[in-house]
Amino acid sequence: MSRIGVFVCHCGTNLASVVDVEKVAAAARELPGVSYAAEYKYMCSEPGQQMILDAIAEHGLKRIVIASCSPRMHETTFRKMLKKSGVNEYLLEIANIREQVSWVHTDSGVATEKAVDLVRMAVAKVAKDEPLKASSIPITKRALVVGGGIAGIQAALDIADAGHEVWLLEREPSIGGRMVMLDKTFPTLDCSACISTPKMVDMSAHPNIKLLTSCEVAAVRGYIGNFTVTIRQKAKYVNQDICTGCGNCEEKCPVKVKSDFNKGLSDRPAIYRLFPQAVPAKPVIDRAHCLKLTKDRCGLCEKVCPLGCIDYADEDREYDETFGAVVLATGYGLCDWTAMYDEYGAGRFADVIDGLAFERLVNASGPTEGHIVRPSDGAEPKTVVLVKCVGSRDPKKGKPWCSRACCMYAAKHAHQILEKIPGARVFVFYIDVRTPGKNYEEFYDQTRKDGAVYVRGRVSRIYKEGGRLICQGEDSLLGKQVRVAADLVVLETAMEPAAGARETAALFGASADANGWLQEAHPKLRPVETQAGGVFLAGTCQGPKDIPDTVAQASGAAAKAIGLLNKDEMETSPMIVAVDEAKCSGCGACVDICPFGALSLEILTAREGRWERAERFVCKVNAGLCQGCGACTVACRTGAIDLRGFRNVQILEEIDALWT
Amino acid sequence: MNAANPLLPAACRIIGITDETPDVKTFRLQTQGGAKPFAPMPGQLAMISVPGAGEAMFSITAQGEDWIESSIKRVGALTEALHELSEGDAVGVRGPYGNHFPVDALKGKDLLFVGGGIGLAPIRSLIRYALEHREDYGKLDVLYGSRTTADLVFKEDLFGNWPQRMGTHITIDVPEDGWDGHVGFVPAYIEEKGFSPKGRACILCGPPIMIRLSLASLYKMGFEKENIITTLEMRMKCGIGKCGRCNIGSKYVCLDGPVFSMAELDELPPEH
Amino acid sequence: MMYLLKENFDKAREALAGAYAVVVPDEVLPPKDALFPRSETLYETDRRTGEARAAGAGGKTLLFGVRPCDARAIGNLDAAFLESGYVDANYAQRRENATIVALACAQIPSPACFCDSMGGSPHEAPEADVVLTEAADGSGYALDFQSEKGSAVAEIWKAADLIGPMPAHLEKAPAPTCTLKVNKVPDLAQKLTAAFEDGLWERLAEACLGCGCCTYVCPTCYCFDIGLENRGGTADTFRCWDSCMFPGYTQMAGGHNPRWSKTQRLRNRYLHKLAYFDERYGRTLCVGCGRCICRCPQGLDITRAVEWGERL
Amino acid sequence: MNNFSQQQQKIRSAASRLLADGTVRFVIGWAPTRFAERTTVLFAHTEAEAQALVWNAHCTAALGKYLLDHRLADYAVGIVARGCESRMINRLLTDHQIWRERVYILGAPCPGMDAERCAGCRERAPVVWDELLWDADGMPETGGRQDAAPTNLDEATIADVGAGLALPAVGAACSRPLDTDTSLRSRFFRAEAVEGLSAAEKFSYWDEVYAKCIRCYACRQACPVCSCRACYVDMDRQGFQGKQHSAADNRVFGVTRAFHVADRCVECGECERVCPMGLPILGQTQKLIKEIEALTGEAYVQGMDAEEENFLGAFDLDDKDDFL
Amino acid sequence: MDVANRTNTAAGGEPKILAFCCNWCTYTGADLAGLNRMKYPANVRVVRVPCSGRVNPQFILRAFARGADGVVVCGCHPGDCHYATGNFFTRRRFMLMRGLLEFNGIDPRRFHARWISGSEAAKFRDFVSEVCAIVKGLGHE
Repeated sequence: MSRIGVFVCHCGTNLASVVDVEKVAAAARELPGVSYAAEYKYMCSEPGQQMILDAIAEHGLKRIVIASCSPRMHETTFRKMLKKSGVNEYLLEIANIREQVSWVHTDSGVATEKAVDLVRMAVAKVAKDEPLKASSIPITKRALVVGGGIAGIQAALDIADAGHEVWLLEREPSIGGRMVMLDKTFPTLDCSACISTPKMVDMSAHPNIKLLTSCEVAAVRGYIGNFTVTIRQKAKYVNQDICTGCGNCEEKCPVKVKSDFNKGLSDRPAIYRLFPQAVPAKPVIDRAHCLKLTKDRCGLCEKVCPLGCIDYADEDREYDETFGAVVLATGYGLCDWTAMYDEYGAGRFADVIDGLAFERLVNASGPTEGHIVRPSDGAEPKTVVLVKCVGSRDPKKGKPWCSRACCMYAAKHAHQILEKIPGARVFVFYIDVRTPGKNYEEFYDQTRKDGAVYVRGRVSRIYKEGGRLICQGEDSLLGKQVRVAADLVVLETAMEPAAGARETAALFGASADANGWLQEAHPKLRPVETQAGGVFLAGTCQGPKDIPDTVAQASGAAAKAIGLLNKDEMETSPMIVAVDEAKCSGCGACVDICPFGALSLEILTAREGRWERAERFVCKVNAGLCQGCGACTVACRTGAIDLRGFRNVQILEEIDALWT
Repeated sequence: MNAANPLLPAACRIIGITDETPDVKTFRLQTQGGAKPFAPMPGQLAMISVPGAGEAMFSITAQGEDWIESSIKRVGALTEALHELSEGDAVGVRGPYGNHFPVDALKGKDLLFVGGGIGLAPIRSLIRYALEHREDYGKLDVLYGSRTTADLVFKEDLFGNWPQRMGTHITIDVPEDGWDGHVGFVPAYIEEKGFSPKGRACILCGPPIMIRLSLASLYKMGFEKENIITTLEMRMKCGIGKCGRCNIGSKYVCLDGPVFSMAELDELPPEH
Repeated sequence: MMYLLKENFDKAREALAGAYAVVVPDEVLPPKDALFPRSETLYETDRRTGEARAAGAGGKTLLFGVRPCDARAIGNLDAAFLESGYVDANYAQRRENATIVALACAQIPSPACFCDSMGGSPHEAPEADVVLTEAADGSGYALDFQSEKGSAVAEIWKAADLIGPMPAHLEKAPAPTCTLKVNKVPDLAQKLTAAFEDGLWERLAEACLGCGCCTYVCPTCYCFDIGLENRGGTADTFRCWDSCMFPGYTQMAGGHNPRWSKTQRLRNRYLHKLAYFDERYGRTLCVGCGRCICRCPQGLDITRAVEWGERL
Repeated sequence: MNNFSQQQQKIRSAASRLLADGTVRFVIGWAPTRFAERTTVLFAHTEAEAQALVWNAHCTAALGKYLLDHRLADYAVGIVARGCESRMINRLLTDHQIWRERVYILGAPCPGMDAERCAGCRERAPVVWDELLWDADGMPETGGRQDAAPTNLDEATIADVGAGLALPAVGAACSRPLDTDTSLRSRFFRAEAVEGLSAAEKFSYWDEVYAKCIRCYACRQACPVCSCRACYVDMDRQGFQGKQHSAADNRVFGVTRAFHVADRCVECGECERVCPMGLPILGQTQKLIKEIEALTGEAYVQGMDAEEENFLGAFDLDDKDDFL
Repeated sequence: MDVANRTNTAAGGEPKILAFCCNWCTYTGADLAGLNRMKYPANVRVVRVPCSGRVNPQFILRAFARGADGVVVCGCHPGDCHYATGNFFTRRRFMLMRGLLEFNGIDPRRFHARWISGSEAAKFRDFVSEVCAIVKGLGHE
């Protein structure tokens, strides 16, 4: 006999008014394994709990069934109670005879019969319960932030300010991301660089922050509290410890490459820094274009460097570091409109540019020192067309989503053109104007008052006629075709997840949605967490956002990370899967199922039969990643992988108990 | 044994449980009517069942006026169910099965009992028999080893009852705080003790590796195969030589065993 | 000698249906199922008290048309279950209640038959209560009533006026001979057990799939497992056929398995059939029915072991 | 011209070569038995034994499952592989049961040997091999043996050299006679035969089938997809299935077995071929593949390469769920 | 799986329907039905599982073999799984299993599955009532 105790609750009259609780207790007494059964007014009350504890002591009970309200209500209560007894808190089952019996059925006979059945099922299950023990894992008090844009910077600063060590990893040679490319930010029109570069400097100076540029995540092992991350440091060829950033090398370098940072509107040398205020403010060599590295010629930079920083033999290195929490802030890119919109010239017209290129044009530290000119001939454009929703909200050709920030930066662009080019005319083609932010609608209003002409409709075609760009489209408010002869066309293109974001997230066990945006754990209630414990999301990697939302989310992610890092150790649920390696045939069917990447195949070498060192695959469970859904158990035909607390045999016993 | 149906268990209950080690418990069993289920000879087996969980074969380690005892290690589902039982709980018992230690043939000999881990369980029945029939046997020695002190079974006998009545030599595999007895493996300890094979029989039981090495030691010391006796373990279902699985060649361990001398085992295929 | 006309054959069977549950053996399976069922409840246990109540083991049955080899196999089962050591209660009850009507083989049923090489004969079934042997002219069957149970059958047939004395001019057809001949090997059991460690066992087992086919179709395989099924407050203890070809058969709870390899299991099965049973009960277990050869999906053949033994 | 004889010679020479140069420990193929219309499986360990390998219309047993016996081995194994064997090998590779470099595959395009088992087979030429022994071209698409020449009984004697035995030859086969019609039938012929029945008819159809089942597990043992180290059915303690036999229990086994191979079945038909009771259990697995194809709207053919996605190990966001 | 002989209704009793409900959605929905004092037939017995992905189709076979009159599996709506993707696997498994059951002559009207969220108490009530009505209508075949 298993020495099971059954305790039937009256729940005041909630239960007892419909269910004959005495009959339920009497029936329980007759069940195999049950050595004691009692009923009481309120089991969850202090005296009720004491009664159970006394019965455990008096009758030597080893397993407990409580017939009461839903386990979602008081399972935790009763588990806590059992901690005070000698009975393991997982040798407990609850028969839900309130929510699923007395509250939904009226006939006392039928309800009592069902209650007895539910108790019988619980008794059958509890007899197969195993004692479980929650384990705790120590937490490495260090965070990794992946991505050095404004989201990553903000998250890193917040975590560092809370007193935790942070490593920030950026794949470009400088942090700063997209925000430093911008000229001014809406709706306040403060200088983007002026507000972001001080933060970058704070970063580099912060005692708790270690900055890793030109780095990538190569591999990740472990889980919440202890991620072992393999960091790949790409070769910079410039000794960053010695270099003072004097710039001699950049001046002398004979190579000219189109600057990505300036969207191809200017050139940069092969030894370069991303932009003048780059952090770290030291150049790196672009190995694809350096003459020395590609053709073993030149070597000028080495000659002019006063400190001998140049090291052509530098190589990529990989090393492991452990982190307790991870913030993913991989940011966004702009969609490649040239591949989607042949009707806009597909890149054949130099004067059709995207929004970021315009930001560089209008930026005082940009290639034109802030003069808005046509890339084709350097002339000042008099008529500018801004086209919104290029790639956004266009499931057929582009992306289905709204990129959120375009309405506002288009208004800002219009404002800047009107301000900088006297007499300029600005036409904005739009589908809708969405301005849901503080002071946004006011800004948009002002732009229109300043003279921007808003045309509702998509531009259907852009073509050249007499040196000008003709934008043709339908004004859907007028209901007729319109044409604008423009000197410059700015396409406000869609944001899309940064290249490689999905793959990087996958390394950490986080997933991306169908569109490639990283998936939050819950769209409403857990917006900065991911399915992977200890991995948080900041900024546009999760979906299109403007700067204030990005910064707010970054602080949110940081708060989550700080909360985790403040703990010394973490308790993990013991109700997770376990593998019986003797039975596991290593087929890997379970591995495919796990949404958390908690399962993997490893080679086991052991003596077996006549083979001294037989190699075979077995499944290993990463206890830190398993969340206990049990979906894998069904894939395992052998039953080698089973879910503790809901093992096959427990559920089967429950089923059997109903029909005997 | 139910004469009409040897597969039918007698309804019994547990009248005492002793925790021997973290995974070994000794169960004292009695019929529901308060009688001894049967009177086994030392070395014989009993099929013990847990109602609703199944049955398995165990050696009987001791018996009294109105009880038998079996010491059971937790290794599988059935033994797990057994370990969960409490005093007063119902079990089924059938038996006794198998042959027994050759108590008559051993008369007049010195006896050396060598056990390892739970292997002392079957031997204990013979030790108790020999102590009860003390005048029939010569010098008695027990040499017993386990991994740690926590794994020593029958501590009451090992440290209480036996030392006064026979040579008692206990060893553990690795040193341990608070243990001032012998440390080392059983085979080495046998050699160290240098028991003379003359007029002495050795009763040996324990894990396979210990048996193998102990045999080597005993042979080296000059023990004859006829004078080394062991008990075998096989998967059993019926206990009455029908179901087939416990055969070694044409012998059934449940009928012709579990007690064999090394000389007898030499005659059988090496399949145990 | 009594005689049954061929045209009365079916009537003869039907006439027995009142007094017995008549079982006509399946064309694939041997008739052992009727005496030693695939699955039978041994006893029921009250899960609270541990009280066990034996389950019954059937009423009067009659096995109609048993092949002589299978009748001989029943003799072997009797030896194992009844005649040596403990008496198996369920088998004893079913056997006591069973009447065996054998049908001597007029033709050899299968090219894999080799009963006459194993000491049997297609025409002899001393273990049967009644033996039907075809007359030389094929008109009917000569009847041998070999026991009291057989006489009871004779009474029923007489009462139904189905049988009469065998006409003087008729005689039993001569026994056919099996096409598959296996030489009688003196001391086969000793030779094979002596070759226990020979590498050839492994070669014999290579093609074995490890399915239990041969054991389930064998008229003399009687290994069983005992299991349990809970039904609420009671637990049914049942036994069912088991197969020594399955690794789980000898797998112990602690993990050790004395016959972990396919080779060991095949060797044990062959030796049980050809040596071990003989050593214990004084008769060769294999009766040469040929079923295991026919039904083995991979073409394994136990007579290869016999032939091999011949050359040892 | 006797294609079988020529092809048999190719098998023998290739096997001899592999054994001679030590590429493999042995080559798995077929050998004759003492029954003219039956073959057995031979593990040829020597060149002499390789000369005992045969290739004829009675080579019905599939060989792929034997690789599992050697899955832990550190040596390479040679195997004659037809379409079905090659798909078994891919299946075992997908399930991480064998190492590709330890299997040397002698590809043997096959005309279809067994009317029952091969009737629905579309892949009679191997899909993976190390060496293709003869061209698959000219294989009749609709199946049908080119020549069903009985095994030369002299070869039986040679084969037994391998096992150290010499057996006198007797009679023909004693198992069910080979159906000579191996023409191609519908891929799901067995399932379709049942689908037309009413629910009650289906129930009694399977009741009859499973009343005969003796739970010998030959279907499982022969199945290349059943590669579990321990079968659920052998672990009665675990609770999914007890060991008692009854039509109902046997049916649970039958349905469970089918479901366990559901999305991985390579349609070799071995389960049905080896059944000693001759039960038409191929219908169960055929039905599942048919269902998968109906649900996805795409062809579902397993064993075509070694890195396959299993239907039950994946999902589409817009999978059908018309009864959910 | 011997539905014809073993079902409860066959013995003249009320049918029993076994329901596997995932902890996060349907079980919560069922609790909510209770909280709202909705009424539905008492024939259903709920087995709580963490996720519908935990429900092994063999459980369904077992229930039918033991004599269940009906079996239902309920979980979160696709995309709402607490464990992200568990119910996507549930969906494939049971779409397949249903076909196999039907092929084996088990009346598909005895086996149902439904996505029911934690807030869909009424849907739970309606679904349970509907299945009860269907199963009662089937009675003893």
